[in-house]
Amino acid sequence: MPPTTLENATCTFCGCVCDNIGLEADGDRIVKTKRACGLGEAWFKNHTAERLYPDALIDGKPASVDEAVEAAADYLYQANMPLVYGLSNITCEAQRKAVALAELVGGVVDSHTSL
Amino acid sequence: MITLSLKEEPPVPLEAEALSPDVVATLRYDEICALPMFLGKRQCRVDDHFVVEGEASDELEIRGDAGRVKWIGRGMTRGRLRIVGNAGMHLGAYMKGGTIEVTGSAGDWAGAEMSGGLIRIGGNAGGQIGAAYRGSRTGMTDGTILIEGSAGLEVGMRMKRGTIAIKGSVKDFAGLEMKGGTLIVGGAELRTGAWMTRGTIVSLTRIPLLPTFAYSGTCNPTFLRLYARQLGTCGFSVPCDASAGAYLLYTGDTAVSDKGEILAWQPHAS
Amino acid sequence: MGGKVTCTLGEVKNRADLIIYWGGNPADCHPLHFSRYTLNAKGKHVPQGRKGRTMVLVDVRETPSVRFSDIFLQVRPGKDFEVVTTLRALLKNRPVDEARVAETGLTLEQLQNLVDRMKNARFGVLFFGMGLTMTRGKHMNSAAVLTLVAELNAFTKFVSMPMRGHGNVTGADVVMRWTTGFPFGVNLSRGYPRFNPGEFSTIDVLVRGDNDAALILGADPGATMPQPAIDHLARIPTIVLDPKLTHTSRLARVHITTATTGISAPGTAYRMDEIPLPLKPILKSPYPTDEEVIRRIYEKVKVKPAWSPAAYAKVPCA
Amino acid sequence: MLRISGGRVYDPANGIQGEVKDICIADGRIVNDVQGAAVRTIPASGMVVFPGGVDVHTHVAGAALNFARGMTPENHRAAAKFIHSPLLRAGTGGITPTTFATGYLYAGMGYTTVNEAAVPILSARHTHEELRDTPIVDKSSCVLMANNEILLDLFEEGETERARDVLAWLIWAAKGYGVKAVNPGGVAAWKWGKDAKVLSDPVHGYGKVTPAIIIAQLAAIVDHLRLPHPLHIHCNNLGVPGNVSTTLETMRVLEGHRAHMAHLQFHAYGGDDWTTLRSEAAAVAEYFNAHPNLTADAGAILFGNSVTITADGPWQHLLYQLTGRKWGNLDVENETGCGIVPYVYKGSNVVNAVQWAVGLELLLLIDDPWRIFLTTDHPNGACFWRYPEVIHLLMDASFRRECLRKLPSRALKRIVLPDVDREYTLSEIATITSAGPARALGMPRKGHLGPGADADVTIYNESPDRGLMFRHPRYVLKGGEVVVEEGDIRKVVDGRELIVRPAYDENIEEYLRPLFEQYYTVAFENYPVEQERLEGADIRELG
Repeated sequence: MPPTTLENATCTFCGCVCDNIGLEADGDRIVKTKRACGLGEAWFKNHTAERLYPDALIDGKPASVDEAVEAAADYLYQANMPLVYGLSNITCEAQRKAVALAELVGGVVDSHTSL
Repeated sequence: MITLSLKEEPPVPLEAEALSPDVVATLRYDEICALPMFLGKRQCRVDDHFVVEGEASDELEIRGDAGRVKWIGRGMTRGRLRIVGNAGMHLGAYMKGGTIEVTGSAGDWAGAEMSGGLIRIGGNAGGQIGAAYRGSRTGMTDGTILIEGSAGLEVGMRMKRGTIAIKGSVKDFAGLEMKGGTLIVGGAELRTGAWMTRGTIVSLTRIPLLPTFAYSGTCNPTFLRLYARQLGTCGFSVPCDASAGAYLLYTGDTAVSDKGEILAWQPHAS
Repeated sequence: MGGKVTCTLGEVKNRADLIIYWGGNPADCHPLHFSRYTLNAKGKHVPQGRKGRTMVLVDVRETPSVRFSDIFLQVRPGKDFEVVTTLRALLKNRPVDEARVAETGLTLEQLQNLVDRMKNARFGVLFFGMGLTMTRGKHMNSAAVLTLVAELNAFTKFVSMPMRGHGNVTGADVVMRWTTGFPFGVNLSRGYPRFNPGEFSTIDVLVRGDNDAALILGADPGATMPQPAIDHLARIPTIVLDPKLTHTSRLARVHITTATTGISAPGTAYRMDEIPLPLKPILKSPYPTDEEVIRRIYEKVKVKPAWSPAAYAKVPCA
Repeated sequence: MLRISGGRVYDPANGIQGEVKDICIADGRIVNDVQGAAVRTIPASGMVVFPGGVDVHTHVAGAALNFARGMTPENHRAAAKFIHSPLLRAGTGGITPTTFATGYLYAGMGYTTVNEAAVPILSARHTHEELRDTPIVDKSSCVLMANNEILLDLFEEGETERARDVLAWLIWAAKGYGVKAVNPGGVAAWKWGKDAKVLSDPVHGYGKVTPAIIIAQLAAIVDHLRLPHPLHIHCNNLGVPGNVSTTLETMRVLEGHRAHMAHLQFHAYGGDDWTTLRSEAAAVAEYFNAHPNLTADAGAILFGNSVTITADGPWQHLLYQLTGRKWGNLDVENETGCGIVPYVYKGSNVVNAVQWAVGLELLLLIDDPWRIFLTTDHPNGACFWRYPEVIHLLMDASFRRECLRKLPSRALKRIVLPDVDREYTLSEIATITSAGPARALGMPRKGHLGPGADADVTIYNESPDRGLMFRHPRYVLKGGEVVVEEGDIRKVVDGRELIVRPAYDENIEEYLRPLFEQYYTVAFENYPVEQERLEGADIRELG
């Protein structure tokens, strides 16, 4: 696969959220970064698009995403007091959906801010 | 009298603001059994979790470890609420009158933003006792809270009037942004009286102080004698005998005011 | 009663002549902060860059950030609140107890000098980090610096800003505020949002064992939280969505691998000054995005009978 | 297809004033007639039919409002709760409602279009994200320009033409609809802790540029670009005793141009200080009546809790010092700023009492309802969901007198309201809440019930209690769908965004890019809001 490049990419490693990063990818890896700091470079290079992990695990055993989604939905639905936590390393779009889900399952929703 | 005996400790917090003398005073047995509560997100009935006895009374007794039962006595205005065991968070929050007695311990926010009545806690209490809820300008505006044991953070935060007396020690930020009233503690950790503008904090032992409190001499104020007499009847002893010692008076918090007072008892060297 | 006086980072770049970092180590943790936004940036009204600015660092220990600073004030651990409260009094020329000031590790003279610098700045900024917000006093330490900075505006232009860590934690605050009214720790179990830090904040909920299921997104509490909290996560059904198998994944009942935010998942992230920026993925992940997985879980729950009574019973209450 | 049958129709744009008439709807629009079995009929006899409300000036989304939400948890605790249901999202109402609640509250009151009046370009992406989560109502937004330093620098250098291209580019970058000027030059000066109080004095940091120049230039550019909405201006010296002279001077500067004067109530004060503050509504109205180039909205205040949110930073610092309460301030690089201070208007306070009267006086003394619109500058003067209270006051002089009796007598000497007997008619109410603002916003499909209009219709049970009548519409239709019935939300539709794409010279980007790299902290390419983000937006291209 030929390398692809991206200018003005946004780094979400730290709160600086630098948005002037140059990236060069080869296949399923980022091979070169421009204007990123050491932390940012490691962030970009360490997250590949390789299939390193199973799609999903249920009780430690590989499962399909469909099965895992079903199991997750059941657990959250059954719970009296579910907790939705984290939200820091996901997009705002995912955060919006997470709040909607927390509402639907009647739970607590919280981020790293509360630490 | 109505008694509610907790069947077992709820698996998640149970929100039970219906459990107050005002609500049950006029209810029949079956109506009390059917009162709504919330176990997490699920609405349930009082008799799902409690064995109910009695009806139509403004004396309510709750038995068992209700440490996970929140909002008991919320906003109550009259009657007697006795908890034989522990009580969860927000006990007697927004309370206006009547009496609450807990033989065990109580969670955070007991008596938060209360405006009258008496809360007695036999064991320890959590933080934010008699405090203002987040963002509110004013905590308790009247009434009395007596605690036999110790208490947590931010006790009496933004309180304006009323009395809190705690035999044991409290954690940081007792009397935070206090605007009036009296807070009596056995001892305290750090930052007592931080940003207080008015009111009086009395400690029965020496406590660490912020740099923004100025030493203003010793005293044995008259008003304390009145408090001592009154609290004495409840088993709280507040020293006020000039022959035994004196209070060191500090004023502050100079970051915001010089009208707040911290009094720390110092017995005479014997 | 305090509040919050802040700005976007470009204001700092274009104007700040006094930059204070408190309880943080930007040289290591936010490496490009100095060059892009603050100290070394050449700004519209600070064309000379570094030479036009003074940097003060306040921290409990010497870090690599010290060598960037003009003035380093080493405060004793756990004494930040005392120092800031003292500064508030000095700002108003109110008396403070010199001996108790000295217990903070800083002298009255040092603090008076800092107050004078702050008052005389043309445009001052105070960045505060986790060394302030996660040590004894926590939210009150933040409140203290926010209030100090608000009060400084009676003398000059001064702003403050938290040095937020984790990528899009700021976005989480922003999104929760517009959807629920509150920035974090929101309980929706009664069908509407409620907020009470200490009661609904995750560590407290977990340590007390108040929840009976958990969905963990973009976080690894299994690696960072106190042991009782981790034990509780292992006890209850925990579900993790993450691009990697995390510590939490290992104790969870369900793990779903997702595409990495900003690398293979598109969307929006907020910078620490609440400026939203687009995320443009360069790699195509074999895994679905968090957004998609959450949507699928949502849809699965949505078709189940509503757990909420159509209208909540009005609970009788005094 | 739908027929609203037998209602008394108030459609001022089409000259219909209370005629009994059917309104027909097909495919989300008003049509002349509908036939056949598939037609649903809403029997509306004995009811009053209005075009859906249009709010010309409100603050419902974006960084500033969201900042305010975070600052005031105590308000949300006390606010109306919006409980999650299979149809509705959870939320809180109150002074700064959550986005979902905002949509439900506006629709519940019969309003179907809102104009968010203050959008910084740098955080416009955020505003649009919130507007996307604001259901039912259609939305437009005004972009903050009067303290944009790139524009100010061009005005300083006399580069009018280039400024025109920059402004047009910025509107499209923000995916905005109109141009807003807030305290021209004053917010730029606030970045140095200063203000701009005199229209003819150079702005702090500039040699030539004055607030008057900024106002005149922006108004000329807006007219030149033929933006549908005229320059939307928040004058200098908001809220300050004696500011009437600044307001009148601003209006004089605007002669020969279209302009919309925002929240005029806050700009119509006489007196020298807080103790001598008095109403100058009569003087403002007199000038305004004689100058048809202007429209205005009231910015009325009502007694009770509010949160003041404005790009006017210096005013907010003053208010913080006056109230000693919380203060939020957020300066946005090169563009604008905003301040946030919670405030309580009290009937017993002479200043607040005068302010209350001024808002009503302007609405009553400005004689053309097509040029003055109902707003409270939400949430500054009062929450938008309290508009029915203002309508009641406008329609009922005896109720007004009753309220006046409760004011301190010292206030009565400083206002003219006791001498005003005018009562609004239903047709005039339809004008100030819908037809007028739609026309001022330049939205030809809004604010009327003629063929081709969007089928946004509000149907009221007629009641002598006007407050009650306007608080609880019997039906509200948005785009032909019945969204509210008997006070309950019955259906949630997505509102769409209205945006404008003015023409500009594409080469302007080559001028902007280097400036951008120097002054801003985000990449030039990441600055404009991506068009794909605004799904289903209604984009008007201007040639």
